[in-house]
Amino acid sequence: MSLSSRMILVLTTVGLISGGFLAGVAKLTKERIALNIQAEIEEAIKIVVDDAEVSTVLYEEEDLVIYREMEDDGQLAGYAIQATGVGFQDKITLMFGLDETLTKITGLTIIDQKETPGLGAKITEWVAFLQFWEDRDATGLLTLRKPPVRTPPELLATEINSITAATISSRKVLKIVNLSLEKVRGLIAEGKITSEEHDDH
Amino acid sequence: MPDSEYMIRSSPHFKDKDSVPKIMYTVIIALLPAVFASVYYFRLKAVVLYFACLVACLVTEAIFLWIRKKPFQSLWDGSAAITALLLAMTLPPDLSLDLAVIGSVVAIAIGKQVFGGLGYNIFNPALVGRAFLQTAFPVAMTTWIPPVTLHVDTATFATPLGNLKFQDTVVHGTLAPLKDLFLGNTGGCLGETSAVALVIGALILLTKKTIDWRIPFGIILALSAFTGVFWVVNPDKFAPPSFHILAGGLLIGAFFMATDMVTSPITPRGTWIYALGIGLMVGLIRLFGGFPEGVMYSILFMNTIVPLLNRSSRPRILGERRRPQ
Amino acid sequence: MRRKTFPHGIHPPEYKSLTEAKALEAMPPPEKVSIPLLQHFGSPAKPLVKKGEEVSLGQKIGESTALFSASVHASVSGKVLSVDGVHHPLGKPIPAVTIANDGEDRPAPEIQGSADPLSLDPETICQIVKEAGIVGLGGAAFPTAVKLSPPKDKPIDTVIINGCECEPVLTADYRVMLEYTEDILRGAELVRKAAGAERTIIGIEDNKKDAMRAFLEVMDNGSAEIVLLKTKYPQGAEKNLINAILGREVPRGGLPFDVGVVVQNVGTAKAIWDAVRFGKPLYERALTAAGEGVREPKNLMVRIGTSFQDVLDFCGGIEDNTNVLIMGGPMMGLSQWSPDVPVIKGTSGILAWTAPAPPMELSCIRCSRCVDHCPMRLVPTQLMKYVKYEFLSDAENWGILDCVECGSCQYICPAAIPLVHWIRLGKNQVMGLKRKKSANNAG
Amino acid sequence: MELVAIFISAVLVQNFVLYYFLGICPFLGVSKKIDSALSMGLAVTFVMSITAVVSWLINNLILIPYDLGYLQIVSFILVIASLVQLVEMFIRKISPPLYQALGIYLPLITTNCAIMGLALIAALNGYSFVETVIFGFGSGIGFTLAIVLMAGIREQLDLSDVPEPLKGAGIALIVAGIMALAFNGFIGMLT
Amino acid sequence: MTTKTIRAEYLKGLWDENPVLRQLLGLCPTLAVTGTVITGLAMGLATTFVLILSSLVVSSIKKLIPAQVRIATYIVVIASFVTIADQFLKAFFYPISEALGPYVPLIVVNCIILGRQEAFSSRNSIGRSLIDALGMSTGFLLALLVLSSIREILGAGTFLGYQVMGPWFKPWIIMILPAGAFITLGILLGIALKIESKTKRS
Amino acid sequence: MTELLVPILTMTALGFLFSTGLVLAYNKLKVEEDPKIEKISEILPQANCGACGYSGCRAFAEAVVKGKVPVTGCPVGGEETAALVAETLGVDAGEMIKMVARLHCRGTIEAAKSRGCYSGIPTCYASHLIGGNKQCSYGCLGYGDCVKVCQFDALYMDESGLPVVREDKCTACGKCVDACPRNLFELHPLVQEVLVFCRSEDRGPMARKVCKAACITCGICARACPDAIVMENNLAVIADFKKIDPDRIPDIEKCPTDAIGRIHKDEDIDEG
Ligand SMILES: Cc1cc2nc3c(=O)[nH]c(=O)nc-3n(C[C@H](O)[C@H](O)[C@H](O)COP(=O)(O)O)c2cc1C
Ligand SMILES: Cc1cc2nc3c(=O)[nH]c(=O)nc-3n(C[C@H](O)[C@H](O)[C@H](O)COP(=O)(O)O)c2cc1C
Ligand SMILES: Cc1cc2nc3c(=O)[nH]c(=O)nc-3n(C[C@H](O)[C@H](O)[C@H](O)COP(=O)(O)O)c2cc1C
Ligand SMILES: Cc1cc2nc3c(=O)[nH]c(=O)nc-3n(C[C@H](O)[C@H](O)[C@H](O)CO)c2cc1C
Ligand code: SF4
Ligand code: SF4
Ligand code: SF4
Ligand code: SF4
Ligand code: FES
Repeated sequence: MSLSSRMILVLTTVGLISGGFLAGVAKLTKERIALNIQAEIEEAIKIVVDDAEVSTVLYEEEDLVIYREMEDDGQLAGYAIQATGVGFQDKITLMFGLDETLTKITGLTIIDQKETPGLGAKITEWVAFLQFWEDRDATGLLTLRKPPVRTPPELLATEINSITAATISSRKVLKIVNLSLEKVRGLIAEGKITSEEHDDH
Repeated sequence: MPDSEYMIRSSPHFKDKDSVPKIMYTVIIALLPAVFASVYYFRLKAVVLYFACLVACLVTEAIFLWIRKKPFQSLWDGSAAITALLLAMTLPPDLSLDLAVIGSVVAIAIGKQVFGGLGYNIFNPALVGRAFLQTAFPVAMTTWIPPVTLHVDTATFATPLGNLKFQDTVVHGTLAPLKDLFLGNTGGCLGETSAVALVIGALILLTKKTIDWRIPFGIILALSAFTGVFWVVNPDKFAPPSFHILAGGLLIGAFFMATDMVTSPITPRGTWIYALGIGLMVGLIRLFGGFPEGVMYSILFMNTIVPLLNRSSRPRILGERRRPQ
Repeated sequence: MRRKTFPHGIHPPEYKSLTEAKALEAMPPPEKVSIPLLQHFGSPAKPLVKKGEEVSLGQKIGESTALFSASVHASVSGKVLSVDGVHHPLGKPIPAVTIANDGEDRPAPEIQGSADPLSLDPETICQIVKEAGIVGLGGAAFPTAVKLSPPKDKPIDTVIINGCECEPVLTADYRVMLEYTEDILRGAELVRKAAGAERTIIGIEDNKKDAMRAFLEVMDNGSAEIVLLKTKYPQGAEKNLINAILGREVPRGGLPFDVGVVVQNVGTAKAIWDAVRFGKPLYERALTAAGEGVREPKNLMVRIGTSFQDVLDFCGGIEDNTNVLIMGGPMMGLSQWSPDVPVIKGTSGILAWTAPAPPMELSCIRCSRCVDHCPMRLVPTQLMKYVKYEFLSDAENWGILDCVECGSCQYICPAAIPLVHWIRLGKNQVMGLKRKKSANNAG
Repeated sequence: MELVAIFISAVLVQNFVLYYFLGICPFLGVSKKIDSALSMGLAVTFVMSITAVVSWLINNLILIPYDLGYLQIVSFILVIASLVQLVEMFIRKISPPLYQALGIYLPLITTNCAIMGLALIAALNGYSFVETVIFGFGSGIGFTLAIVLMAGIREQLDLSDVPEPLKGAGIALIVAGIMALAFNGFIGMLT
Repeated sequence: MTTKTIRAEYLKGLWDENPVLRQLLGLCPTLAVTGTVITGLAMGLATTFVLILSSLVVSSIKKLIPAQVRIATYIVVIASFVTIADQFLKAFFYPISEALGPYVPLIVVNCIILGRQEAFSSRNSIGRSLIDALGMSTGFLLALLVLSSIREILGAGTFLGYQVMGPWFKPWIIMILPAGAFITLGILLGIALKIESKTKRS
Repeated sequence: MTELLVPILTMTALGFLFSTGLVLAYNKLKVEEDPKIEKISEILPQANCGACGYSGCRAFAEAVVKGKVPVTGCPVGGEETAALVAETLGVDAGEMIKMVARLHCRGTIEAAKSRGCYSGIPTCYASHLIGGNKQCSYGCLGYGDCVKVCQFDALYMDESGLPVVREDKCTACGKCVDACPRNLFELHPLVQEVLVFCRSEDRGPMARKVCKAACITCGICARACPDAIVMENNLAVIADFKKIDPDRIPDIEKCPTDAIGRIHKDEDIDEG
């Protein structure tokens, strides 16, 4: 056999074997991986919308997904909004909840970010940042409180807390939320989503 | 024929009296007005910081000299003392001493000695120390206190540049007054606040020709031009060049840090590019970057380019054709 | 008059006041002279005399064999003691003719002047200059005849007479200008004729205004122009001088004739006049003996071959603690380990003083002072490092061969780095590599 | 504007070497001389640009439509390996001096994580075709910038008195660290 | 070629031919994933897995492969194992896999793995290749452990997530950033060389 | 089933495509190189010292294969390497004479007077440039430029101020020969016992004045062995060492300054 055909043969065979092999492995792990990803989103939703059990995608576009959340008894629990935007370094993906009337923010959590560890990355864990997102007014523009305060009552309803040394990241999160809220309001105005209960199917 | 005692050496047999320690001590003297100014504005805190940095730098330097078996006299050549002073002058007045010490050790060890000591370092040692601290302890490094002369009673306080960036002071018309910037009656790093004291020192260096005038001139020129364009187009949004020159670390950087001979180019053409580059980058960072102040990053960044500048900007030798080939 | 100058350079203390008022004194010929057959560089002349032979003053005792060497002449009359190696100011022993002076200064019969030198044609002038063994007295001792007959495709339009004497301490050229003003002018005229140039310019530093006045006094109209130059070192280096006076730049690796110029030292001009008018070969020259180690500093007319020791003795001897002995000026002079070396044609001064311990050498702080002062616009610190860390091709690319070893960089260096020594080392190594390469290519 | 931002970010902010730690081997290995660093940088830029194109095609035309995400690694690396070998043979043919200069580092590009990282990160970020190309090219330029600056510094360090144990990779890494600090100045400039 | 004892074959990877500290291989993952000990460990183990299995495969099929497609073949083999490791992590250790980001797939281009195939497995028996792979991966793991410990302790004051420094300690955030990684590794390399030259001399 | 088939097909197709591409390119772009070059390169000591006159071992390998240099061209590898190279090329190695570097100066600190106090760059070359630090203008300057260039640790500086060759380590690479600004090293066959240890061309009296160990041109050695030793430029020169009559060596060693003689006197055979 000539060298050339041997080269082709070997590589093709190796490709074949590895393709088959990998397909097998993928088959075994695929489901779990999908579950993992699913679980991550579900967990995020649970954090931002109390009592959410069943979610349906209401609206989807690049960088913005709106879920409607039901309690297990079928009552509307609220809405969860997954949004992506630029942060200090790179993209931030976050999830925040809206109450049934789409007028109040019920909570916020960060799904994915690449901010500076130790600095901007505090947006994922800083209690005085995350927990102070509850009960924010979602009808207008939110603003950042700087320097940060210690307890939620110190904030106005239209204010969110900042993080020392991560002011910029806090501001970016705020910006993402503000932008998505605007879009949501636009969608409501267009009638694409409504705050009242819908009878799907 | 007896062994002779005459000295055998290469010409020249005359030597100018200036020496490295003399240059270094001139710089230290030129720094003193700013040191005194900072002691006036920040009192004991300033004294303690200077002292901590000086001791830490000298001890680190001594340890390295000892390890590397180099002559101990060079401890007193003044370069480590300058590094200590300049590092201290670029620290927030309220910084705790352990951080100042860490910064000093890094400045001398990582900034200078790993490259072989005086004369060989690529980056400005004091700024390496500061950049390290800035990145390692960002909160402490951006916590400011007001000078005692301001008689304000706030726990936190912001620098004029910080306010410019985060509080939109131009829009609100609350930009710090130039007079305060000039005298140093504002928040900021120890040594950067008082423009007048720095200018006095700068004049000493310029008249003694210790520093290359092109560097401060080029930096200020580029920064003024850059910020000036934006200011002229939209004075309601952008601060005037005079503010940018007097605020923050620009003056200390332009006169005392960018001019560090070891880390600046050796050729005139390279020096111009270096200086203009620093000025431009300071403008970029202040106007569009993530940080309120960019002098440190600009100088460090241009430091990395210096070797290339040196290589590519060899002066035209007398008699060399103007355009090769 | 506006003072002209060149960019860069330094201004070291001049120390000229000690001797500038002292007229040139003819030093009595010593008992014994040793005249090296090689005066500066090139290959040694072929000896024409043997041990025991009688020679007369000005008699040719060594014949130049190669283009870049010059004949040598007896500087006293008397008997040849030996033709043998003697220590030489350049360091290596070199064959020399040692003559015992009979004190008679019997001139050689062949010495004959020309009554009307200015009517001679260029070739004859060149021939006489060559016969007289004249080399440049400005320091480099380049054979003058070679300079006066440049290649045909390089027409000369200007002769510059170099009266700068930019080296500190030395004042011999200054005295020559004051005392032999007319001879210099006439010699310059001969140079101009020989080189076929149109004009003659005399360049003088502004610390020697007396010399300028002297020239102006004796000058017949328009035979030469005088240019006053800023007192600055190395104003007298020919490439910088040409640049200062004419604004021309001698190309890299080139010579003044590439830009149509011939530069001659004032002493050389005088020697040319003496040779052509009186037939006097170059067997004596003016020099300054000074420095604080010399008890009675003087300007002297000294016979070639006189030992430094004799010169210094004539100047009252040297102080006991003298530890530096220099041939030439303090900036470019060569240090001597022994006063037992003869005065050669390139000896413009003999300096002795006590030097303090050299300052501790520190590492270069890249202050770029050397760059700012190098008259050749080189980057000495980079050259030094390239040599030190053995990047010779880089050193060559950065122009190490263009260095004229003026010493400005080392003078100004605050770190006291022996820059010139490094550069000389590098030049030698680069040249060595080049020679090897061309030898390889040839072979 | 978006494209310019991607480009500048790839060059200065999310620099492959100084931010992602990719391509460190050639970054240390071929940064001793400016000339060869430049050639290496350009070679990497070239390969990166092509890789960006090809990997995008594979990812978006084959892997995603057929839900074969798990074949990303194998298929990308195959593409890259073959490409680099082609480039290598090509350079060897047309410019032996260049080949000599890059020496053993050309094959190293194959196993250079910068190239593979480029394909993966571009896929991860879900860039469009044009964005991917700009990202690939910008990252290459960023790599070139870093390696050339490093080479300049190392040429200067050749003329220095660096302590013996730190000579070579040690000091180069420390310099890279300080360079990373200096490049920090650019962050936030685009967002 | 002198044949080493099995013990020596294993031990050489720990110091004499330590892939990171001595051979300067695989520096990219070394720098990228050592911000915390746990990611460093995970990376080390994943690499070990890939290295051992691909060494086995390569040394057993070495005779079949023509030289010209050697590298390509190795790469496919390695890539397959990397994919498996990646899928496994994604499926069972999702958070760690997220933290490691693209660096798990990048094991495929880790110079250590390909380097060992080229330099060792393609020329040696299966058993020997296995020992070599084990030694190398232990060496890699060790280097990662040292670097990540320094970085996590100084950078966060923790080790494997547990607080080890007192409350007085202010974490040096720079240590978990690129700059700290480079500088720490630079200094480690210097120390390694110094130790080496000391032991060589004595 | 498609779940398995698609990936398998994809991978197979990819493998096929790229291997074909590679094969095509390989055949088109292949650069011919003599495989012997690689082989010889591997045999060579990889010192890359340049002693062979080429820029490195690989360059030498190329030259050998092209027949530009004899197989014995690598002085470092010595006979062993030459034999291996010859075997690879299928030629005859021929005989190799073991050469070694020898110093032609005995001007120790004690014997040769110093010249002033040298203050400058402490290397021989730098010192030599400005006349040197010894009164003798030919002798060893003692700063060890030769020691610094020897890659094989075959030279060290003696307390007496002269470099000493370790015969067993010297590979005759010739680096020291090139490095010495005064040309004091020369390669000689190891077996050559008698050497001239002076390079001074000064005449007797001058030479004697500056160094106790200088050749003073007395001619005793030349008279002892006129066939082998001649006087040239005031210096004894061994024109052909093979002609030295072993019996006359004691006569040669009557040299009043020890400037000629055996390298190893019977008493001092300590080395390394
Ligand atoms: C290397 C480095 C990375 C940083 N990363 C972030 C970041 O990711 N997010 C952030 O908000 N601030 C970051 N900062 C700090 C900001 O630049 C800025 O100093 C800070 O946000 C100002 O906040 P403060 O006013 O609360 O001090 C970083 C600083 C440095 C030196
Ligand atoms: C640095 C330097 C300084 C010099 N200074 C003088 C000087 O002051 N006077 C002088 O006549 N020649 C000086 N020369 C020599 C001149 O360059 C030139 O060779 C000389 O004037 C030619 O004249 P000559 O051949 O008659 O000596 C100097 C050369 C150099 C390199
Ligand atoms: C190398 C050298 C050469 C000197 N030559 C002379 C000289 O020729 N004539 C003179 O008057 N002073 C000369 N001096 C100046 C004095 O030696 C010395 O500078 C003087 O004693 C004053 O000391 P200072 O160096 O502290 O100014 C020379 C100095 C140096 C360093
Ligand atoms: C004009 C001048 C400016 C200097 N600036 C600095 C500086 O900004 N930072 C520093 O660490 N050292 C500075 N030095 C001191 C010295 O050059 C520095 O320690 C060297 O970089 C160490 O090799 C300066 C020295 C001079 C003469
Ligand atoms: S480099 Fe040469 S020409 Fe320039 S100043 Fe130094 S000695 Fe003079
Ligand atoms: S003058 Fe001296 S210290 Fe300054 S750059 Fe030149 S060599 Fe360096
Ligand atoms: S032999 Fe030559 S190189 Fe060696 S020490 Fe003596 S003079 Fe220097
Ligand atoms: S440098 Fe000289 S002593 Fe050393 S191995 Fe080469 S020839 Fe022998
Ligand atoms: S591990 Fe990244 S290039 Fe080698």
